[in-house]
Amino acid sequence: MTDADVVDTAVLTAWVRHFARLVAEHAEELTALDAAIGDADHGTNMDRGLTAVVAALDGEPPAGAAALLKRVGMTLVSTVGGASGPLYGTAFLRMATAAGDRPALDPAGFAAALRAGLDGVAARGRAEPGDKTLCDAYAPAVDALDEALAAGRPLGEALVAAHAAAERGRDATTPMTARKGRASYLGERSAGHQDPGATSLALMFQAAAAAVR
Amino acid sequence: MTDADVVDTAVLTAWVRHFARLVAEHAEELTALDAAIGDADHGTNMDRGLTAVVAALDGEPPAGAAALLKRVGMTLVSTVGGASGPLYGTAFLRMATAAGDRPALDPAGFAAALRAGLDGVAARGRAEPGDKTLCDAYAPAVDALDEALAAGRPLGEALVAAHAAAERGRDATTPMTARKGRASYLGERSAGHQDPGATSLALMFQAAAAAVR
Amino acid sequence: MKKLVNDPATVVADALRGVAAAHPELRVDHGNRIVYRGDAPVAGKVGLVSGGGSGHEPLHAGFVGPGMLDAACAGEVFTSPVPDQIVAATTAVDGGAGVLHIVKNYTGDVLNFEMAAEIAAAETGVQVAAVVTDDDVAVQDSLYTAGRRGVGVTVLLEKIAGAAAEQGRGLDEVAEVARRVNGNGRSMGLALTSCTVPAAGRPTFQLADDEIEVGIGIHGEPGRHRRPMAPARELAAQLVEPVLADLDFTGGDGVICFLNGMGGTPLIELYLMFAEVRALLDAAGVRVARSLVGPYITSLEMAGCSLTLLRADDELIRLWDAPVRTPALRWGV
Amino acid sequence: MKKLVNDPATVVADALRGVAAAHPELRVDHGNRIVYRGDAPVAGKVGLVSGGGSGHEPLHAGFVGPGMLDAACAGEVFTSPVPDQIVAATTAVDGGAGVLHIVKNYTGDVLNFEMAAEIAAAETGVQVAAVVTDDDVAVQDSLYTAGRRGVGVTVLLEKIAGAAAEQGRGLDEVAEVARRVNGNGRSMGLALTSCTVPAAGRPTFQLADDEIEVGIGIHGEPGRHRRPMAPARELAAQLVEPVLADLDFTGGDGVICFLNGMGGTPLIELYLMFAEVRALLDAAGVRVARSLVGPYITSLEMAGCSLTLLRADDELIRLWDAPVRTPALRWGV
Ligand SMILES: Nc1ncnc2c1ncn2[C@@H]1O[C@H](COP(=O)(O)OP(=O)(O)O)[C@@H](O)[C@H]1O
Ligand SMILES: Nc1ncnc2c1ncn2[C@@H]1O[C@H](COP(=O)(O)OP(=O)(O)O)[C@@H](O)[C@H]1O
Ligand SMILES: [Mg+2]
Ligand SMILES: [Mg+2]
Ligand SMILES: [Mg+2]
Ligand SMILES: [Mg+2]
Repeated sequence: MTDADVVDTAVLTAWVRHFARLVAEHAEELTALDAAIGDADHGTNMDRGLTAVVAALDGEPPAGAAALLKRVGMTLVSTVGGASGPLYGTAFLRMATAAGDRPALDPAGFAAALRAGLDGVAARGRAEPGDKTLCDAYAPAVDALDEALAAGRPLGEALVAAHAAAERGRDATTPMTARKGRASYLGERSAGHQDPGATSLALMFQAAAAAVR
Repeated sequence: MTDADVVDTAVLTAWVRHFARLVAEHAEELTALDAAIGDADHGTNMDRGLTAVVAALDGEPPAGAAALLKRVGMTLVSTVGGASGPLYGTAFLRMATAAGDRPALDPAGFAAALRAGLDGVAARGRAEPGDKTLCDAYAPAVDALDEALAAGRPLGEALVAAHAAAERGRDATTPMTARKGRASYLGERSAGHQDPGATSLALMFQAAAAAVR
Repeated sequence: MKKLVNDPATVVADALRGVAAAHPELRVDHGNRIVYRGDAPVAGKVGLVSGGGSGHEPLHAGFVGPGMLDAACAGEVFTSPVPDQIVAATTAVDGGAGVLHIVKNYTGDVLNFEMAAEIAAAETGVQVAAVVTDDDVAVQDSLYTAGRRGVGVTVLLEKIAGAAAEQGRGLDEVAEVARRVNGNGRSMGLALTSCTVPAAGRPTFQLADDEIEVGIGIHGEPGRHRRPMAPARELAAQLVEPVLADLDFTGGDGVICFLNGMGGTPLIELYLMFAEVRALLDAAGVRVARSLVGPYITSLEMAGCSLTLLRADDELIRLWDAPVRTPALRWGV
Repeated sequence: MKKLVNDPATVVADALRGVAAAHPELRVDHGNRIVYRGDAPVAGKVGLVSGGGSGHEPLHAGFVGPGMLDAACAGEVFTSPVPDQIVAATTAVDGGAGVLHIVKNYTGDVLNFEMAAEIAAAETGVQVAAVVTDDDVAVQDSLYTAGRRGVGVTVLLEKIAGAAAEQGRGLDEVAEVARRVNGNGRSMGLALTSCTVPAAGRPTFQLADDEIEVGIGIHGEPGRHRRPMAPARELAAQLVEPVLADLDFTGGDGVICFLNGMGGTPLIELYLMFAEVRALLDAAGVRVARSLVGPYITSLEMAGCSLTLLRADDELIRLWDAPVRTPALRWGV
């Protein structure tokens, strides 16, 4: 939407709104993935939460990046439930903390915030790479983002690379045997199915790339 | 099986055993008819009862016609349950009473016993012709039996006529709206279905015709 | 047909072993398939005997105990018990004050209990009275037919008559209270799915994915009509309206409102339906004095529910509130 | 999908209206979706808060009342409640003696209760302890995974910890009793059919007409393996054997044996299965001290059952027998 190298509340809003749209479009697919190795609600959960987030963003505009990210995180925590509520909620709350009192973020600041989000998720979920969770899409995405920015590429391009990495990470969850979350109860029967949380996480990066393009 | 004009315990035994065989063969059909306008158990009920009757007849041979018919009636009452247990049971108990202390029955005596059975069923079930019950097969059968005997035909032939009348009576239940039994709860939706009890009743006369032929 | 059974022919006997194992406070006569209250006969108390086809659990065995039934006779699935069982139960629970038979109005039940009463009169000295429940408004009442079916009110009647007997009232009085319950109770049910009788092996009727059966009984028998599936709010009206049309439930001391699950409907849906039923009753000016929500008179694994309203006076409510201690209903003790 | 609902999005809110209407002795906070015991907070008593996804009724709202829970937080169907709800419930039931959170071991439940506890610690003065149930032997336990699921033992724990709290024991003691229950309880379940999450609109998994799923949880999640349908006797062994293999249940004061229906299984089948389970336990030398048979922790309309055994000592049995007055469990009062 914007070519900005400045991630301000407008860009963040566009990002989150687009994420909400993508999740709404893919809600059935996310729920179907969750039916195979979980309890058939990931699409419904994320859609409910992001619908509430969009409504919250329609209210009084937040004062800065941190305020916006915090509002998103709190709303997710309060409306999603399940595993994804605290996890996505924590991600945005940690991004808010990382944003500090800056009204807007530069590319490195945005990348740092996203990584803080990942660290928050990993800490909250006690998940490691290879556990077949949304971390398996999130981690390669922020790695790719850092790498592209270090190589001097503009944020828009870097986020496209991050999105591609997220999708590769998402796809890589298919053969994995889950060790965390509900899918872990299936043991080896969880292998052969794509992780629903990794799938929604890739949509989050798709939305970011679209919002900053 | 026998050409006798004497209905003794051997003939009665053959009759009841053959009835049991026919019901076993038609049990699924009887239950399916009952599923349409009842509770899907008429075949199971009659089969359970007549299996018990056959077992009872395998024991100590009864002293005479009345003793045999009573044993059949008591066994049906004690093992069938549902509507058909008391009704078929009463029929045989009344036949026993009608048989009195004669060791065997002549054709008129057998016909009178069968009619006493019908009267017992009608009294116990408070059913009238046209109510869509087993009486609608039973009544024309004993009428045809009396008529054939009055016309001087031998018992075997007369029972064949009675069986044919029972089947016509059974078929005539199809268009009827039930006024008695479980099918009556369906009101007009009961029309268009053959009555299960009338169907098993026709088998009773089929067995009689076969036993006396 | 997938069912947790060993053999369709032994379902009732096998289940009664489970009842005996789970409820040491009851006594089970496996030969006669009778479940007794552990301390039966209770001297000087009117004995309450009920029974019917199996497949309606917890009815009736789940209602045996202090404050409710003294004995329940289990028939085959959906087939009334036989006179021998009923006579045995009647004799065993007589504490000298006579025995009340509680019979649902189905030809089979009526005839078998009738024969049992005749035998009891001829062969034992036990005084027997009978009350027949016929509360199902789905069935048109008429002198020339078998009349209405006995359904949900049977549960309320067994509780209330049980309390009256426990208070030491005489046979006539207990029977009178029981008849009052039946006379003031009305029910209506609907099904989302059929059930499968184990011995039959296939569903008794077939419903499309967008169809329901309205006016069903408790034996998987088809109902009065089919109609398209609809939101709970509309379905609640399908139950409430015919019940209210049949008897005036406004005024007085309010009603006992019983929303029953048919066996395969989860509690969350029952509570949801109950909210809709209550809203309609409120709108119609019917005051709910007491509520009961749950699967108490079922039809195997049928999905669906039935509504029973009982126009209650002060006395019936006191008897309803009186202590009861059975596997399925328990309070005040 | 045929369900007695108005709209998949409002199932939980609509059902809670029914709970409120049916149980005037409870208090329902519809905004926060919390069901409270009517007299909460009880001064000086440790408060018990549980909760989880909806669709498991009567768990948890049906276990709110004297002798059991003080509050139950209802999440969306199969989705844990959110921290806001849990914090609100925690604050509301604190009678000054602290609050115990009873949490089933699912990532969602654990994380939401964890965040709630953090918020409660930061923003309120309420002392909070938590106990996590993880009794499902279908899941291999490991330090490197999410561990075992919490299933049937949760019901027994809520009852027993509730009794301990009612006796006036302190938070640490109640938590210790609760952990003892969980440590001595093991469960195993099987399904004949899947369930359908209302918002998903189609069955979570598909089973052929001669197939069952063994080692299921309570969210319609697939189990550990599929196998051909078999007689109840063999299926009972599928439940009993892995439970007995995981913990020694012989000796001591016997076990509390809980056979749970998954929601769509009729009581007659549950009793039949219970008879088979009891026979196997007898053969294995396991003494059953107390029994519970019925649908208490369900998975919507799923057909199937689960077995929970709790190795009980004298004290746990006394706490089990202590009075309880909730919609779904009631005795001794
Ligand atoms: N411990 C964990 N750490 C990180 N992510 C997790 C963890 N547990 C589950 N997840 C993610 O959450 C997703 C499931 O979310 P959702 O279906 O909304 O919650 P629930 O499992 O409670 O129903 C999984 O696909 C997985 O990616
Ligand atoms: N009042 C009655 N009088 C005569 N026959 C009756 C009466 N009620 C029912 N029947 C017969 O009984 C048959 C049903 O028997 P069955 O299915 O074994 O018993 P139930 O209806 O108790 O399940 C009906 O088809 C009908 O012929
Ligand atoms: Mg899920
Ligand atoms: Mg029948
Ligand atoms: Mg029947
Ligand atoms: Mg979930």
